[in-house]
Amino acid sequence: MPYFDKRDFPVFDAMPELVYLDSTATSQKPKPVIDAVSRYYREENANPLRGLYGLAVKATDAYENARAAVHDFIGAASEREIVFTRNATESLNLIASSYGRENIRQNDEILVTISEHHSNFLPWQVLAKEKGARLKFLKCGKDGEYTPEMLEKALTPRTKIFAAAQISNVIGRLNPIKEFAEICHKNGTVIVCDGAQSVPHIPVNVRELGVDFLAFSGHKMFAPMGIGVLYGREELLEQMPPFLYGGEMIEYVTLCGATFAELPHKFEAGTVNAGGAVGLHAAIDYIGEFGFAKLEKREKELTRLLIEGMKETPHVRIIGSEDPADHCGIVSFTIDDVHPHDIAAIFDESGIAVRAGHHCAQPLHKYLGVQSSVRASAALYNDRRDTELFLECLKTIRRRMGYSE
Amino acid sequence: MPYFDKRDFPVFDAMPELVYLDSTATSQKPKPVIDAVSRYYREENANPLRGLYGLAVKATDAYENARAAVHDFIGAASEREIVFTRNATESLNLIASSYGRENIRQNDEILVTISEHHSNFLPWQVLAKEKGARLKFLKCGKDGEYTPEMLEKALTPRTKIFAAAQISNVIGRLNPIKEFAEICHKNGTVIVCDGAQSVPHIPVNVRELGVDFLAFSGHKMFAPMGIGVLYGREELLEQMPPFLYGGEMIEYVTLCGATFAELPHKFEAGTVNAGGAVGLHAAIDYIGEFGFAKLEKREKELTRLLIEGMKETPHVRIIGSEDPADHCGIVSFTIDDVHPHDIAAIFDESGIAVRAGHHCAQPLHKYLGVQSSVRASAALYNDRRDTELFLECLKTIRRRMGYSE
Amino acid sequence: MSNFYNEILTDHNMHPVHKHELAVCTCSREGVNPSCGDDITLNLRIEDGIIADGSFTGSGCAVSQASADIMLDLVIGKSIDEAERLHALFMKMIRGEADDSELEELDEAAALADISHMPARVKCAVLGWRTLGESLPER
Amino acid sequence: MSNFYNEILTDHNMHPVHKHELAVCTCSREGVNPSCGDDITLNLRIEDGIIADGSFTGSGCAVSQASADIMLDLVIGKSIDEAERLHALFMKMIRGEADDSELEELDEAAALADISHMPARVKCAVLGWRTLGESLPER
Ligand SMILES: Cc1ncc(COP(=O)(O)O)c(C=O)c1O
Ligand SMILES: Cc1ncc(COP(=O)(O)O)c(C=O)c1O
Repeated sequence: MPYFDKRDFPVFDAMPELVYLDSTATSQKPKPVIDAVSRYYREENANPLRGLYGLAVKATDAYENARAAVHDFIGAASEREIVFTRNATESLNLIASSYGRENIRQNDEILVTISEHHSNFLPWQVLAKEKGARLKFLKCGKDGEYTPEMLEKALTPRTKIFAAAQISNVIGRLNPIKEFAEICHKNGTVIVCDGAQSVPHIPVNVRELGVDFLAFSGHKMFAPMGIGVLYGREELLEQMPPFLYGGEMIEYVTLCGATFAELPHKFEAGTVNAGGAVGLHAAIDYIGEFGFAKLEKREKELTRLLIEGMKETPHVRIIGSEDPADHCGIVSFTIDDVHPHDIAAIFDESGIAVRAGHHCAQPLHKYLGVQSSVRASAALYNDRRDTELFLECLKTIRRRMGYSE
Repeated sequence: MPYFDKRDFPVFDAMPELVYLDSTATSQKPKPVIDAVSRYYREENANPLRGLYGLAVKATDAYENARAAVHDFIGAASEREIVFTRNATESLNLIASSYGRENIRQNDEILVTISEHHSNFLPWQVLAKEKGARLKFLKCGKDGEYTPEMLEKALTPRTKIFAAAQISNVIGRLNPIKEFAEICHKNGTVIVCDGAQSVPHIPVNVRELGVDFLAFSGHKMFAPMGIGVLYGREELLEQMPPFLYGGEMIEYVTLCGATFAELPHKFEAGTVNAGGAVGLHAAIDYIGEFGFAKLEKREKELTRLLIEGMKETPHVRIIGSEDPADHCGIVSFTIDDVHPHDIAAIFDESGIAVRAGHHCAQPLHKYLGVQSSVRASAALYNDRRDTELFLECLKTIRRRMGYSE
Repeated sequence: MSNFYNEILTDHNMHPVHKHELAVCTCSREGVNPSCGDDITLNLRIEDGIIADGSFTGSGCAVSQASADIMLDLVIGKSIDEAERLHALFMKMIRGEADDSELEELDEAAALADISHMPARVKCAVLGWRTLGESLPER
Repeated sequence: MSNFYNEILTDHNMHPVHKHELAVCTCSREGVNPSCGDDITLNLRIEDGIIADGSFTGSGCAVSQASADIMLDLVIGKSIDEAERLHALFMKMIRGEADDSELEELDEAAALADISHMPARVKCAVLGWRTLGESLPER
């Protein structure tokens, strides 16, 4: 039976003193996930999908059962809507490259929020350039918020795509994606939701949200690296051309042309990552057993502790809202006069892992007028002691850099 | 200490009776590889490349050490020439998409062999269509051979790219890539080598071969799924635009443009698969300890046993050469009057895993005038008993299908 | 699974009764499995709501060929409704959900029951039946 | 590693001696670390093969700023050859290859020796030196 805390995560056996507050970059992996992947390779490994022998049937089942689990997890209408990719970045590139190239014309508009991760920003920038379309930006309010009204104002009849994270990896605030989707659809705009930071933290149901596409990464939700998901509405995926070519994504190939396999295989070129999918399946089961209710409660509590402590620390400035309720486990901040890289290095000297830099969101940092920031993020394996050690260290930083207070 | 045979591969503990002759599709994984990946997640996992804390430094080292190992393994000039991808298919798509789109013009010619795997065929077909270029085919001789003379005849001043597998996954014969590279370069043609089947079986040195690009997959060489390699000459990679966008592949991002990171990171979008890279590193070490001399000897011996037994079995027709020396562990065949899928199913009833179908090489099968074929392939974990059981079963197949002999 | 290629199957494969052209037919339809290369053309002569005659041509694995032949054995002379019902029953068996009495109704087609353990071959077993389903007039 | 931010480093960061414009300079060069956002401009006045004066401006982390200031302490008044030699020595230290007597020569710059354990920060420590290397006349 899992414990649903640090004890499930072998990295904390290897480094008992580690205070890991960088789960937004990547999560640690619980034993059930590590073991599921090993077991797959020890007992079920073969090249899935076309095998005509028992072991290949097992491998295919393992892979397709993982797809079914993802489908349940995000409430998709059909397993045909679940495409396995390498990570959220690939999922987003796939949408821009396949759906985008096919549907964006000159003078169309693509709207993205100013706080998007580069992975949900650059593919649109490149697409817009290629097509002579216009890339427009939705800017957040001073608490990092985006409202339905803001979106309504920014949409025009030419807006073909709106791309937004459900939770920004810097601001950490939950955006009203359901309302956004309604507004977009009234406007004939397709909505691409980056779920890289939401799917690991809150229950996400694509049909309730009404999004057209959702992208996320396994490695941020306790699964191994190298496996990600693209959800797309069947109707849209159906009309899209393939993304990469080769392997089981074909139907017939001749010297002068080819027809392609059915969904979702059309988008899965080359040998699939069954081991990664099995790991993702185990991660979904792990989250499922824990339950989002408890998970959210724990993360909210940790966030509250972090933010309250930060607010008591002079010279610390939180990015976005100062209300803990507006953060889903993610808090980015700066300290007056101290460079974020130095801050992270000092935390590291105390065994505390936090991230510093632009967090792949340079446009947001520019918009906020800061070069870079530090980010602390919590997951279910963090505890009160982690927040205490973090805050203790936080208070010493300016002093350790030579400032009197 | 590893044994360098079945005992190292836990799948044969789980299924002691399994006769696995489908390594060309995917290899089984030795314990050192499975353990290395687990260890990475238990002790070193973090998001590599930008981390400012100890654990992220470990993860970065694990990832970059894997790159260094690949670089040594294939004799690249610099680690900047080693790009991690998901699999050979993605590597080949990357070349076609990035190098191809940038360099192929209308009326240019792209030459591929008729036996290419769809992964080294469809990307070129798509590119040729997009650019109005011509896709031409190099046809093999009756023993599945390609000679320098054939290539010389097929090249024209317009041939910009020649794409060829070093070993076809159906024919199993070693192609004279070094000679091909020389001929191509005299002609100003870039040579793309698909090493998916050669890198696991023979020592491959990109500088000795003189190829411009080499693609291969980890999962076919004892590594986990989800990790592959693209080698490209630095000079070519340097001039190529990125493939996918987002994550650590940038330098600066602004609202209206971006500049990109140095090689090889420019081509590695999104969170990298460090766990997969660690697995590939362990696989390379495993092969290295075994040594290619012994590995080739063993595979040659198994191939000889297979082919000699096949030749003694009436109604069995080998694809390509009947000389065992012309096969690198891969033998495809048909049996008169019995459909390959039925053959594979009967083998499966005897616990023998072989592949049947078009092996992602429909153009080759069409050219050979067969719908599909059966393929048996050997790896270092196979032994004489495997070949005996295979041949025993082979002899019964026509009878079991109701034929008198 | 250890003796899937039983006599019923190999017999129908080697000596199909219904594998030939059909001089007079009211409907002819092709069915293919791209991934296997199985390809059959199913010919039916339907008169007054009855499958008066049927045949198939084409090529493919023993499973696809034998299954089509066995199917024609079963449905020739039956009403469209009855053929629909057998079609549904066969699909149920393939999903591993048919009970013994249902298997009995399927007669020789029940020889293919074990295919449910070989997902990659299900398409072959089903090809003839799927094509039949597509051939029968809508109601 | 547990006290990398020692007094030498924090002092040079908070109270840099050489962080200002340079009225008369023979060469001025920008150096950046895209991934960190560190950005310095190094100004030198070179006369008769001697670095007669130098300064820097810009912004960045404490490591990059302090390292640039310490570097200028070391090289101002030295010949170009000597500056080149110190540059090479510093790089050697960063790779973790300098011996004790070499560390001594680097004086306060040796406070940065431990950076070799923090690969992501090496660029910061090296920024000033790299820019110096690019500023010195080729020979
Ligand atoms: C010759 C050859 N090229 C390319 C591939 C594609 O490899 P992957 O499916 O790992 O991308 C294969 C494997 O199926 C192959 O045998
Ligand atoms: C909001 C957001 N989108 C996209 C990504 C990209 O995820 P990955 O690097 O796994 O592709 C990240 C993670 O860094 C993220 O936080």
